[in-house]
Amino acid sequence: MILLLITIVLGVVMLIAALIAVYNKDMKTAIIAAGLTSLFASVLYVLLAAPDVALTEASIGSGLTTLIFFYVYNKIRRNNAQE
Amino acid sequence: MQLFSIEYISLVVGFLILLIGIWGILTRKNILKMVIGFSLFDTGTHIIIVALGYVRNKTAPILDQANLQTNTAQKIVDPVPQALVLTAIVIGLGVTALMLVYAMKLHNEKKTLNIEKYNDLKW
Amino acid sequence: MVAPIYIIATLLGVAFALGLFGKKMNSMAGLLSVVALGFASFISLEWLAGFWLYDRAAEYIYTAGFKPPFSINLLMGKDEALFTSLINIAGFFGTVYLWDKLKKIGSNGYVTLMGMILGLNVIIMTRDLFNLFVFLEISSIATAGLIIFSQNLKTIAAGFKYMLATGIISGILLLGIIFMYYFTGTLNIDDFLAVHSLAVKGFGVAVFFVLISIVLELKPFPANGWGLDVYESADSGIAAMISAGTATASFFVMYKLLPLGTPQFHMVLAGIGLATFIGSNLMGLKQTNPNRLLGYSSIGQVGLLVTILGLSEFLGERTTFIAYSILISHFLAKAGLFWISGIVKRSEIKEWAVLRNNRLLLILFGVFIFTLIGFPPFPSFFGKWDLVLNMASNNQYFWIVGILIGSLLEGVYLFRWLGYALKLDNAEMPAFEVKWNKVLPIAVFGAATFVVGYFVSSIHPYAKIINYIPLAVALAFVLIDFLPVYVKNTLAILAMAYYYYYLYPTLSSFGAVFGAIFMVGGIVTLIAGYAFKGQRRGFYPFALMMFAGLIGLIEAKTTLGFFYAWEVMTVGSYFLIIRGKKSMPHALSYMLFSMGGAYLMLAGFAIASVGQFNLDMSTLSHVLVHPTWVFILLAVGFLTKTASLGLHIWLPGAHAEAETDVSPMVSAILLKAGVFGLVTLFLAMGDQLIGGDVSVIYLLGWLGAITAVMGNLMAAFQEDAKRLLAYSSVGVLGYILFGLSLMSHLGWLSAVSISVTHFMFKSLLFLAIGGVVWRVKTKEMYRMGGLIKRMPFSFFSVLIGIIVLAGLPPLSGFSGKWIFYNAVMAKEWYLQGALIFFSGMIAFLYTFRLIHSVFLGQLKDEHREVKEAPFWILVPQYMIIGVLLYFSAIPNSLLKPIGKIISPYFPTGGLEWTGQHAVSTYGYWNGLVIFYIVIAIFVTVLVWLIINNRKAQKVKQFNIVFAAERPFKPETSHYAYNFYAHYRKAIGILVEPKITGWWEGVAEWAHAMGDKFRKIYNGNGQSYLIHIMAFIVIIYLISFGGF
Amino acid sequence: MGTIVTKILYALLTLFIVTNYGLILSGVVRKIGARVGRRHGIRFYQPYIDLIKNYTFRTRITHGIMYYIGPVFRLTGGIGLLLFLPVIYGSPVFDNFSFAGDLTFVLYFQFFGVLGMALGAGESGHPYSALGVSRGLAQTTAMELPLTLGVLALAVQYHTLNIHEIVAAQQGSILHWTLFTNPLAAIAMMLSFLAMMGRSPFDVVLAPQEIPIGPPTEYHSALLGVLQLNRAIFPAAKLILFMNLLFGGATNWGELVIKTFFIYMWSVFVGIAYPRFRVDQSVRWYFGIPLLIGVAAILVVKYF
Amino acid sequence: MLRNSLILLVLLGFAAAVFPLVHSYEAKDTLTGVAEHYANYGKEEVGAANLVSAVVVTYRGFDTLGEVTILFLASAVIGLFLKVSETHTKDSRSVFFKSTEILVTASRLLVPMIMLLGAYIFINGHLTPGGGFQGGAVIASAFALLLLSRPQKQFSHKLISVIESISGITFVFIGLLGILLAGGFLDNHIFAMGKFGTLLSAGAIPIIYILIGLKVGSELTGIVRNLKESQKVG
Repeated sequence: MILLLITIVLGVVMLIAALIAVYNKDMKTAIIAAGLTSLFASVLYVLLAAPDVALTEASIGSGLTTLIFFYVYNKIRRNNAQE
Repeated sequence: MQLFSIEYISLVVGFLILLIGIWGILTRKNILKMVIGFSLFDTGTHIIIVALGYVRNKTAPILDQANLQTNTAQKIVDPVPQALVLTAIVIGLGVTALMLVYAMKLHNEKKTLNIEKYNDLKW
Repeated sequence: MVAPIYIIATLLGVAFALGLFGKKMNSMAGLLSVVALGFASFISLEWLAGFWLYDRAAEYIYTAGFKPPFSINLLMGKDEALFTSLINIAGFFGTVYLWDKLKKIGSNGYVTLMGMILGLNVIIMTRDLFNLFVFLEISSIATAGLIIFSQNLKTIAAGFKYMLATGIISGILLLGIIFMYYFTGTLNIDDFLAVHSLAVKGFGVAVFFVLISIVLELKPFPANGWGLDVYESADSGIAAMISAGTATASFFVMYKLLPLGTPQFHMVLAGIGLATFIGSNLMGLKQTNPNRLLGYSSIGQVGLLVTILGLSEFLGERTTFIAYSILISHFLAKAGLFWISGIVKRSEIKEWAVLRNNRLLLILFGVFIFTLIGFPPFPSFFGKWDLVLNMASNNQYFWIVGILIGSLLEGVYLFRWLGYALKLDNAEMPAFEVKWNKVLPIAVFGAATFVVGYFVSSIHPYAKIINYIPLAVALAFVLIDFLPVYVKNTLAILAMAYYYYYLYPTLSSFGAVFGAIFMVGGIVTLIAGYAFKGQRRGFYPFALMMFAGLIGLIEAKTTLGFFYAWEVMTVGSYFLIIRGKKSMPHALSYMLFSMGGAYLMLAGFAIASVGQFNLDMSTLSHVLVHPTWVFILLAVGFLTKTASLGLHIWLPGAHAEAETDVSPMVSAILLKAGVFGLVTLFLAMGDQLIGGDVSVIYLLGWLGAITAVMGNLMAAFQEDAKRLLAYSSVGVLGYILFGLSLMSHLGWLSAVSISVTHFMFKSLLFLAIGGVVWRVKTKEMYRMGGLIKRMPFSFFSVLIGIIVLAGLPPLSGFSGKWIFYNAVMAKEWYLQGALIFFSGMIAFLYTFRLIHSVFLGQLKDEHREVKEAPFWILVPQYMIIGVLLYFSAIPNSLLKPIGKIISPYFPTGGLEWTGQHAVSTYGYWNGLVIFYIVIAIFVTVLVWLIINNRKAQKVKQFNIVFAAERPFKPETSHYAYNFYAHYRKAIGILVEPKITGWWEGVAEWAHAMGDKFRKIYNGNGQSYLIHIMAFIVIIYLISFGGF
Repeated sequence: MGTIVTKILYALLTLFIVTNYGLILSGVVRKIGARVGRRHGIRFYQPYIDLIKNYTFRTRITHGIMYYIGPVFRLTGGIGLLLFLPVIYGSPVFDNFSFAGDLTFVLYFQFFGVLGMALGAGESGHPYSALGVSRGLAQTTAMELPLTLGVLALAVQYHTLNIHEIVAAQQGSILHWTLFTNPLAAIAMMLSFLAMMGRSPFDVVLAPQEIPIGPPTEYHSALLGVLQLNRAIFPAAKLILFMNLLFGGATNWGELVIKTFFIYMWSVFVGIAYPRFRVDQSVRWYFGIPLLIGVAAILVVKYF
Repeated sequence: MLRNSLILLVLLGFAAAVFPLVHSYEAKDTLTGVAEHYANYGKEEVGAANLVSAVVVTYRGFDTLGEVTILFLASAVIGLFLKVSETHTKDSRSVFFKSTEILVTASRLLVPMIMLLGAYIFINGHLTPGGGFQGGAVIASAFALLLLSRPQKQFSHKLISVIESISGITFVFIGLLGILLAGGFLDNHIFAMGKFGTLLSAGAIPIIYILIGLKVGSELTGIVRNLKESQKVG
């Protein structure tokens, strides 16, 4: 029963994070929100008895993707600043 | 068909995230926002895949304990979708990385991230 | 046989190994990848040979040592072998083509290229759905990489749009796959095919998602903006790879997964395909950028292939033959065209005239255009033939109309492009530099079109019995094109003479008459070719091709043979006409009308073949379904060639602008092909009734009469001599059509005898006027005048020509008129008869205008020293005059044999001949006596005049009673410009170019439609994605919404 | 062989009679025209004098071969037309060479002369002659349509194109003439007869005031003489043709003279009454009433 | 605004299209079809404790091969895209901010730990959850941390691509060995199956996973490095 509760909470939080990622004006918070959604997703995978997928999602989905996002975002900001 | 079971909720949540992702792609003018939409779209799909593979109150497909090794079909969750989703996540990463690099190069060209500005190829 | 898995292993191994190559060893890396691709092509070709020649069994390849569905398996069957070899060949030659560009980019470039080819190979071979998804993803990332080989704003924007679109498509594909797995528990395609109709609605939707994403991969009409941008911006070599490689592979995936879809989805698929085919060809009309135009055409062709897949249950087992012949033609032609575009590097199709600097590329460009549109001897000709035939046998006329309209639209912009390349001036354009590694692939693909064309025709059941010798001889002349003119001319004449000698015994009835016109006529007009100097490259192959087509018409035993010869003739004549200096627009309208006519004929033959056991010409006489429609379609098809009113606008320009000896060929001989077609049609099908009582032939009779009058009327008001003769041909052809539609012995006797005489006097007139124009360098009649003093021989031949044309008694022209009078009386079509007589009268107008303005009146100053027409142009003229005089003196030498040919078909109402005295039911006529009496009177009067007028003193030009003044300039006193001004005032309104205006209106409308449609692609990547999503939703609603 | 020689002699005899008749006819008609205008008019034998005058000219010029041969064509056309017509019905003597060509042949042979004249005039280089030819040809095409319809109706009515049979069918009383059995065809043909004769409403071709004498402007001396000879024979031949077709032919020369004289007077009367048409006016006129009459004639014959 | 409502309409249509899929879904209570076979016979056929790794590496080994090619292609295309300069230019300031003292010392401690964890993950891929991809990603994150802490430190592009290529070639070679020695391409019976559950069991799976780990790690590091040092290409 407790698992059910946790899934519901996770689901709601993920949806909110996704909406923030799409609607927020500031890019930084949007990227972080996207990273958060995939982080919560990896937690959800653990609940769904899929440890491999959780590990992958955590490391690649939230970790590296967010990292690359920030790299590119900063390069664009720096590029913008130079003009 | 129990409405309130883990896998059904996660399936629905997966679809909702997928739709939010598509909404992000189709409406946001900023290229980076579109790529974010894309990664959401991918995450949503991955959630759905894993949710489809879930078998109620079964354990993970790792046969570390002895008792799991006999007639395991009744004891573990479906490993195939998990294998597929593994590949899908890495593909998602590859595609997203490529799109971001494209976005960067586009920005180099016209110093703007608005997709509507890049309409030289038309008609 | 090397196991197919080694294709993948080598490509992948080399791809990974390329990482080791540093910056300096690029050429080494290049060599390695070319070798790898060559090895891969070798394997797939070896399998292909194995299947098609020794027909081995298909072979499954298991990975991971387990049987499917537990592990991924690959299949190397007959189709897979063909498609993998196509992909590998495209890869191999693509790399050779991009050699220097890849060397600049370095190892990453080779890796991407190898990745793409690997992806496409596995897509074709794999039998596992998720594996298909993974390798589809590989090929899309590789394509994204290939696009940015040349990094500029356009390629990056196009690449980004491509990434977005393929991202969404593969996302939906993944969704579909995973749900299919959830419902069936397996991922193997063969298992899906076995189980595909599961009760659960969800499974249907999952299958729909998979199929729709594959369709989207094929860039269907509304949702293919992203595809077009890729074709336009990418480097041409890459665009060739994408168009040839990816399109082929994704088509094969569609073909593989087709059985999964419900029959209703197949119809939707066919609908999407047809919309894409017609839509993109319509939009192609407005394109000016060559690569974007090729993009539209490529998407259109893929649309056609999708339609064929959609209609597969109608086409049955012929689907593969049709689809593959069209696919291979598309593959070869599109890759070739993109490669040529890569060499020419012009962003404007009008600037392609620069192609003329390299003769080989120009020829190959022409070959690819004709391959694409589906002309013989190329493969897609047979594909389109079978497609229309099979659709007709399932009476699916809607699809036939759609497909034919689409191909006609495609013909419009491709031929316009070819016309630009052949004719626009390329004076100030710098030539492009050509490297061997770019030309080699194009040449190989060009040769391949012929080889595949021959191979396809050898496996087609009815194509085997077509006689290819004349066409082969014509193509052989390409090889000896470097020889001087007189050698080639003699060879051509000998070839024609020998073939006529060889064919003569076999020719029966009308074949003999028209055979004589075509071949003997051909020989006579070819003699005029001796007047030309130098090599005259490109003339003889196409002249002989036209004659090969004409001979083929006579020899055709099957409708396919007839249609094949018809198209060969059109190709040959197109290239002859376009040789003229200002002939580009006219050659284009000629080709479009011919294509329109040919497609009508194709539809007619298709409907005629329904329910028949074979395709023999005799089947036309017992058409089982819609005989009236068959009759009308074929008749209109032939009428486009005989330029009857309404379909005549191409003729004046085409004949007037053609070269001196091409005009007689085209005008006197080619038009008879249409007449021969009508003859066979009328004999085979006889009269047809529309709605029970209106006879089609009666209507054709009226059409013929009106064409005769209007043709001659328009001729009377022309300023250009050759255009005048061209319009007169329209008139005489209308007269012949009327004669044929009388369907009586005398009617046909007059029509066929007039066709023979028309050949003679029209080639006589065209050669004579051609000789004059050759010397005087202008075609405007009012600029000439008084040439009788300088060119007496030409004058005499024109004099004889116009007497025969006008039908004045002593000469043979009158025989046609007299027989005709009796035929009209017998048939009681008096009003049309009167119209034809009125047209005969108008013939006097323009014949006199021609001879007066050119030869009589005042000689212009600049023509005082002009020499007589070249000797070799006069020789055929005087040969014809000799024959004409012979026929005038002894008319029954011409009329009796024709009468004998006609009598089996129209026994009653013939002429009784006693010596040269012909008696018909109404009147009598003795050609010989009249000839002698007239000559006798003429001589006596001449002698009497000479006696009275022997000391006549020759006066100079300006010694005329001109109100006691002496005109100084010949221009003021040569009355020739607007010769029949008063006549034009009276009935000029009849002659306004209303029909030309109407046709231009149609063209304008089509272009406007094209323009409206293409505004969908507004360049915004996001709206393209919206198009894709909307496309999915709409097709879903159509498929499942129960519309 | 004998018959051929006799046939030629008879033909020459017909030719002699008709030439003189033509010359006298044109002289007499001009005299009548003058007398109507209350002038004394020329001597009726004036055409003979003009003919002789032209033949005795000392200065003779030629503009080239075609100019020289043009009148020969013209006269051959005139004589030929005459010789291929059965002049006197029933008499073997005077049906000349009509065994060789029927009505269609005769209709078409008219143009032989016209073309010859046109070519000769063209060679002369004089713009007015070319202008005259273009007017003449334009007008003849317009005139030809009602004529053809009339002839067709006539041929259908008698089921033959053989002039002998047509004339034979009209023997007996006046009521058997085509004029009465097929009035519409007769009217159409008579209207087009006006333009054939080139009298006043349709004489813009020769238009004395505007261009000296139309096509033959440049001709004089012997060449003009040949043309004048033809101008005598050719109209006479046409008169005979119309007489045969519409007015029951002639069994003897007296009947022929009277009938042809009155047919000719028809064009004279109309000529005097109406002013000259421009070419486009005449073309438009011929496409009006005469054409309708011709079509009506055809329909009448076809359906009744 | 009209455009957004149109898009909304399209999305609702898409949702309606997807609804039957969601609607006809209910969780299974036992495994069926292919999964059932993997579950029951996975242990004997492949001998890997972690069934997901068994599926990923052996049963659907071809997919993984494809997967690795994708990453390889992605890094190749990115390399193609960003004209990476070999020589180390002076002014390549850190993309983020001057690395602080804390980051440098923490990274000096953490980086080896993370690398050790990554290595553990892909070495025990067939026993515990995780595998080549996850291990590679963890190692890549270790290097990323290294890049963050010492911006001026320079990685030799050469080394990364060499590792990448060698591991790729060996992977293909092992696949080919599968044909020669065992049942088919990528069959894992070419090496000793070993005792179930121990480190050296399940034939070629651990070796393949190590190779994948190295390859994925180097590729991702390559991508990150390319991003960091890519010149501003005009």
